[in-house]
Amino acid sequence: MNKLLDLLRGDTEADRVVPPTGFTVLLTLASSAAMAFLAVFVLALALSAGRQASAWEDALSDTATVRISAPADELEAQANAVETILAQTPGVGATHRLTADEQAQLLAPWFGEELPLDTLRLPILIEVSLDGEGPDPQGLRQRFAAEAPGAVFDDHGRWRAPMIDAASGLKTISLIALLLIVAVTGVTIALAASAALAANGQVIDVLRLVGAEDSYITRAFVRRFTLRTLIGAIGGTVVGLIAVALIPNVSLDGAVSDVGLRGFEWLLPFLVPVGAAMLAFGATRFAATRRLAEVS
Amino acid sequence: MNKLLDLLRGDTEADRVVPPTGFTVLLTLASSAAMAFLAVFVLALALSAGRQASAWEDALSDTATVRISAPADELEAQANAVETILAQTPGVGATHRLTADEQAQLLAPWFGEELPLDTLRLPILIEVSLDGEGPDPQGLRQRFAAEAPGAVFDDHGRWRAPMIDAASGLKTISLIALLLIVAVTGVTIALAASAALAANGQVIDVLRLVGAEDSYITRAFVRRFTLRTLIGAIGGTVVGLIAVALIPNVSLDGAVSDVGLRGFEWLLPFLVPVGAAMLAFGATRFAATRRLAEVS
Amino acid sequence: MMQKQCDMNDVPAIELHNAAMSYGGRTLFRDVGITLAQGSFHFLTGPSGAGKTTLMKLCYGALRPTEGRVSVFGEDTGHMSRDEIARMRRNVGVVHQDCQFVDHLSVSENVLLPVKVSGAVAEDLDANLSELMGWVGLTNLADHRPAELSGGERQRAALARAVILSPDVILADEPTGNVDWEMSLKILNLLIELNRLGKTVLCATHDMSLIRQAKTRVSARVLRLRGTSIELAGAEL
Amino acid sequence: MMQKQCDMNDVPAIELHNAAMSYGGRTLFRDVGITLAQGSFHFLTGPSGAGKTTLMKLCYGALRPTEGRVSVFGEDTGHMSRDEIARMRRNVGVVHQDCQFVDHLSVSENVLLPVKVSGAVAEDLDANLSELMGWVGLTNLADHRPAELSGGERQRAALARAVILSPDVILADEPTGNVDWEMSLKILNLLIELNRLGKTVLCATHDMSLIRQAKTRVSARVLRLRGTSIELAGAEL
Ligand SMILES: Nc1ncnc2c1ncn2[C@@H]1O[C@H](COP(=O)(O)OP(=O)(O)OP(=O)(O)O)[C@@H](O)[C@H]1O
Ligand SMILES: Nc1ncnc2c1ncn2[C@@H]1O[C@H](COP(=O)(O)OP(=O)(O)OP(=O)(O)O)[C@@H](O)[C@H]1O
Ligand SMILES: [Mg+2]
Ligand SMILES: [Mg+2]
Repeated sequence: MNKLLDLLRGDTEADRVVPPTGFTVLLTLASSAAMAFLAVFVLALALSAGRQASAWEDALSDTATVRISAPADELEAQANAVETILAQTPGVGATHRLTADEQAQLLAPWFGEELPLDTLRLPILIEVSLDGEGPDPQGLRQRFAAEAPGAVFDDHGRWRAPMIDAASGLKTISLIALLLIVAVTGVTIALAASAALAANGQVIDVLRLVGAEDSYITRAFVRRFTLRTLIGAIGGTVVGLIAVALIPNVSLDGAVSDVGLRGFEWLLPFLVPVGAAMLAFGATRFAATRRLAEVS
Repeated sequence: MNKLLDLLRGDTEADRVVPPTGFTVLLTLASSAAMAFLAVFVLALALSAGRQASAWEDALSDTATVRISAPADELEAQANAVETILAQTPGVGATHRLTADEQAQLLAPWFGEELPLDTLRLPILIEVSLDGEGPDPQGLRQRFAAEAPGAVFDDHGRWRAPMIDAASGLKTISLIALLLIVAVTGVTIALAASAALAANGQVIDVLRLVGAEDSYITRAFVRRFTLRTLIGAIGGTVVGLIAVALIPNVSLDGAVSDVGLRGFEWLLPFLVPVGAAMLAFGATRFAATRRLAEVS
Repeated sequence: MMQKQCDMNDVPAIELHNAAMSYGGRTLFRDVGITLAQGSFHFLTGPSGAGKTTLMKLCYGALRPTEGRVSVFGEDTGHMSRDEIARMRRNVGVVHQDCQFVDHLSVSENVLLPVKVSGAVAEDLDANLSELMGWVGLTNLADHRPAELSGGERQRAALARAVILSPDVILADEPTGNVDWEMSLKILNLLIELNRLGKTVLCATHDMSLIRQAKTRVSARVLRLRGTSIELAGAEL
Repeated sequence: MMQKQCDMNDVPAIELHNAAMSYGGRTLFRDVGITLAQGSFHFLTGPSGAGKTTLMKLCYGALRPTEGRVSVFGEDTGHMSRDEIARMRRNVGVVHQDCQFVDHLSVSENVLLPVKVSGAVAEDLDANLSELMGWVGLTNLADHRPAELSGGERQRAALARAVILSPDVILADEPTGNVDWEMSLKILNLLIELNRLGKTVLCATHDMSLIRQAKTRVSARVLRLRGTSIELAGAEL
């Protein structure tokens, strides 16, 4: 890291000996820019997917319902038993017995507002908010069977599973893509540096001939390539950030329109150029050292 | 295209004059392989997202419900009116009046199976399957208001919108990523070819010096680079396909575990190496022509 | 082996008409008019930096004169297309002063390059090649890389490459710059031999002894670049 | 300007002990023992491909002998680290036969390269440089690219670069290979002048007239590579 900073201060004299223009320069700049762009883009996707997954998970998994249907005389007793059991069960947060009005509202979509609830012998519904993973449904059902046989625990599981899977699948895939992009960036930058060094073999030969120490030569090349990669990656990151900022307005609305970065997440992409520069530093050092081994 | 095929047949004599090894070769191979890999991966993602989107859309959007709550004497008449209206409305498929049993089933999650339906004055529910985009809900509601004031059209819209948006958002993002990867591939391959050509400037000078026509030189380079890119891209595509085939077993199950390719979709990724080769063909031709303009 | 672009014997192999050449603002020479008749032997001399290499480049179309014109077998290089220049070069063998080679090819592959790029199908190519390699003393080094050759060996390889297609014109830029006197004489002998076969030879050199030696064996004329003009050097040699 | 690695005057500048050199299976020379005393002037001659360039490369540590050893100011090059070799080269100016330059730097930047890489801070560097460029006749071309130089100009630029750090030893590989007689004499004069300042000079050349010319002015010895051994050429020159 110190060496990296040293580099940025640099030695403009040594700098001049590495060709400042040409395709290898363009290649380094463009490939690091392109990769940074993709990385920022996919990073935003991964972060959004993660956010989405937990949002869906939250929205879908933090409540469950216990329904108690029993003969009128047992109903209240069983409901009380259920509330007691729930209070003792880990993973269960607050419980709330639905009022008649609330039940009516729940049924409204199906039967309209005018359902004559008072004439109906309706079951008691208890809404349960869950903590974390929620209670173990199996265990809960067994206790209900024993103490409140009319109670049925419904953790919305059958609706929840595919949604959660969808969101976390998206997150997983984004992370895989991010890893791939990092790997591809690494390979591309390393190869671009090697190719550029190979193209500048003559410079290295001449420098050794006139008495340059290896460290001088390595430094000159490493500095140039690290800076180029840094500049390219910063450019790519900025364009990527602009692209990410523009997404919601462009094409999406609704749930996944939430693609983008929120709050401190805007800082994460700035790790991309830093990472790219470190990668270029290592790759160029390696390539330069290897090329130097060919010259006496 | 013909020229491309010509190339594959090739002229091994001319081939020899382009260096067969070195970093520029590795760079071309590796970058085309990496890009092909990413492209296949994201292509699979885009296809899966598209599939998912239509699956969700199908599952969620092809039904709606009309609920008719009215005094007992008007109920049947209004229901008939509604069925008449629905039959005349474009975008409406089959209609089905729910039986008492079906209504009981619908309510079971909330109230258990033993709901005394016969003692209840329940609304009539008509399940409607929708064609395509479905009917215009606004227009439908206006006609209901006039002819069956007790009917309420519920197109499940409030549940449907976010799900559909989620799926189509995923598809859009995948397609954007695919476009980006194609663009990045193009830039990388073009630059790799240019850098390799620049590194081989001496070869071009010598060939012109001994009387080689431009077409001979261009052909030699274009052939080499197109083949290298093709080989790299085929390798990347194959590895990408293997990776895609492995995904479901590795990390995901449930809804998005459906990431992968189905049926004829397995053929699409083979367009990736073809595209990469065509890109390399164009890029190398361009680079060679430009380099040749510097030599007399 | 090669098709002549023009077989009329009265057309000069190479002709410069009022040719002037300058790089940027600096004029190397102007109003130069020289005629190399077919089958003639010329030396080109003059101080370092006078423009000998430049003049040779004009002759094989690597440069165009800033004024005037240069014709090869009667054809103005300024009016030739790139492909015509390429084909013309197969009939004009050049020993480049920097001896450029394709580094990853062997010496013999480099010598054979003109054959490859011309697409010529010569029957006794292998025999020709080994005779030629023997002649320039590189038989043992045929499979080496150019980078493994000594300075003089590179020069001889360049000479072999220049004559492999048996061109009608041979432009040799300091072909003896890096070789000892014996080898110089051998190279001179090759050039004289080629000249006797009817080839037109233009040889740039600094070596006055070589010119003197040649004059005893062939009717060579000596062109000397001096100032911005070219003159025929005479008896003082 | 430069720190001497050893100031004792009795240590030879360069010494070969039973040195042998072969590429692959081919032996260029063996059992070569030569001593270049400090301040001496030697010519190195021999046919093309005899190994002159190779012997020079041994002297500046670009190659190691396959047998025996080579010392520079008493230090065995075989025991030097890469950085020691680099520093040694700042005290051994080399005129490479191929005149390698950094293409994208100007001629004067190329000439200044040894100063740059050594990190030496010379006071009157600019005066030195322009004097030197004037001396080799490249003042007008200082801002050109090496590719724009003629063969002889490149050689003179290489010479300027070899002496810019005022090294104690000068190894010149065919410094007059591409220049006319007048320029050859000028270059020889520079070498003689440097030798009179106490520098050790080893100059490979094919040009016997140059050696003869030199012998009238300086007590130069002539080493000749012949077969696989080296001999001191005597009166026959
Ligand atoms: N591309 C170029 N741009 C600018 N100047 C050039 C270029 N090529 C050559 N020159 C200059 O033109 C002059 C003549 O160069 P040329 O190579 O023709 O000389 P020459 O007679 O062959 O010399 P030598 O005997 O040293 O090879 C030189 O001074 C050189 O610096
Ligand atoms: N790297 C190498 N690998 C194999 N053979 C080599 C290598 N370098 C040089 N040689 C061979 O060693 C011999 C001596 O080469 P060297 O360059 O030392 O000759 P030289 O005396 O300088 O000749 P010249 O006068 O032509 O420059 C040559 O025959 C050359 O082919
Ligand atoms: Mg010249
Ligand atoms: Mg040599």
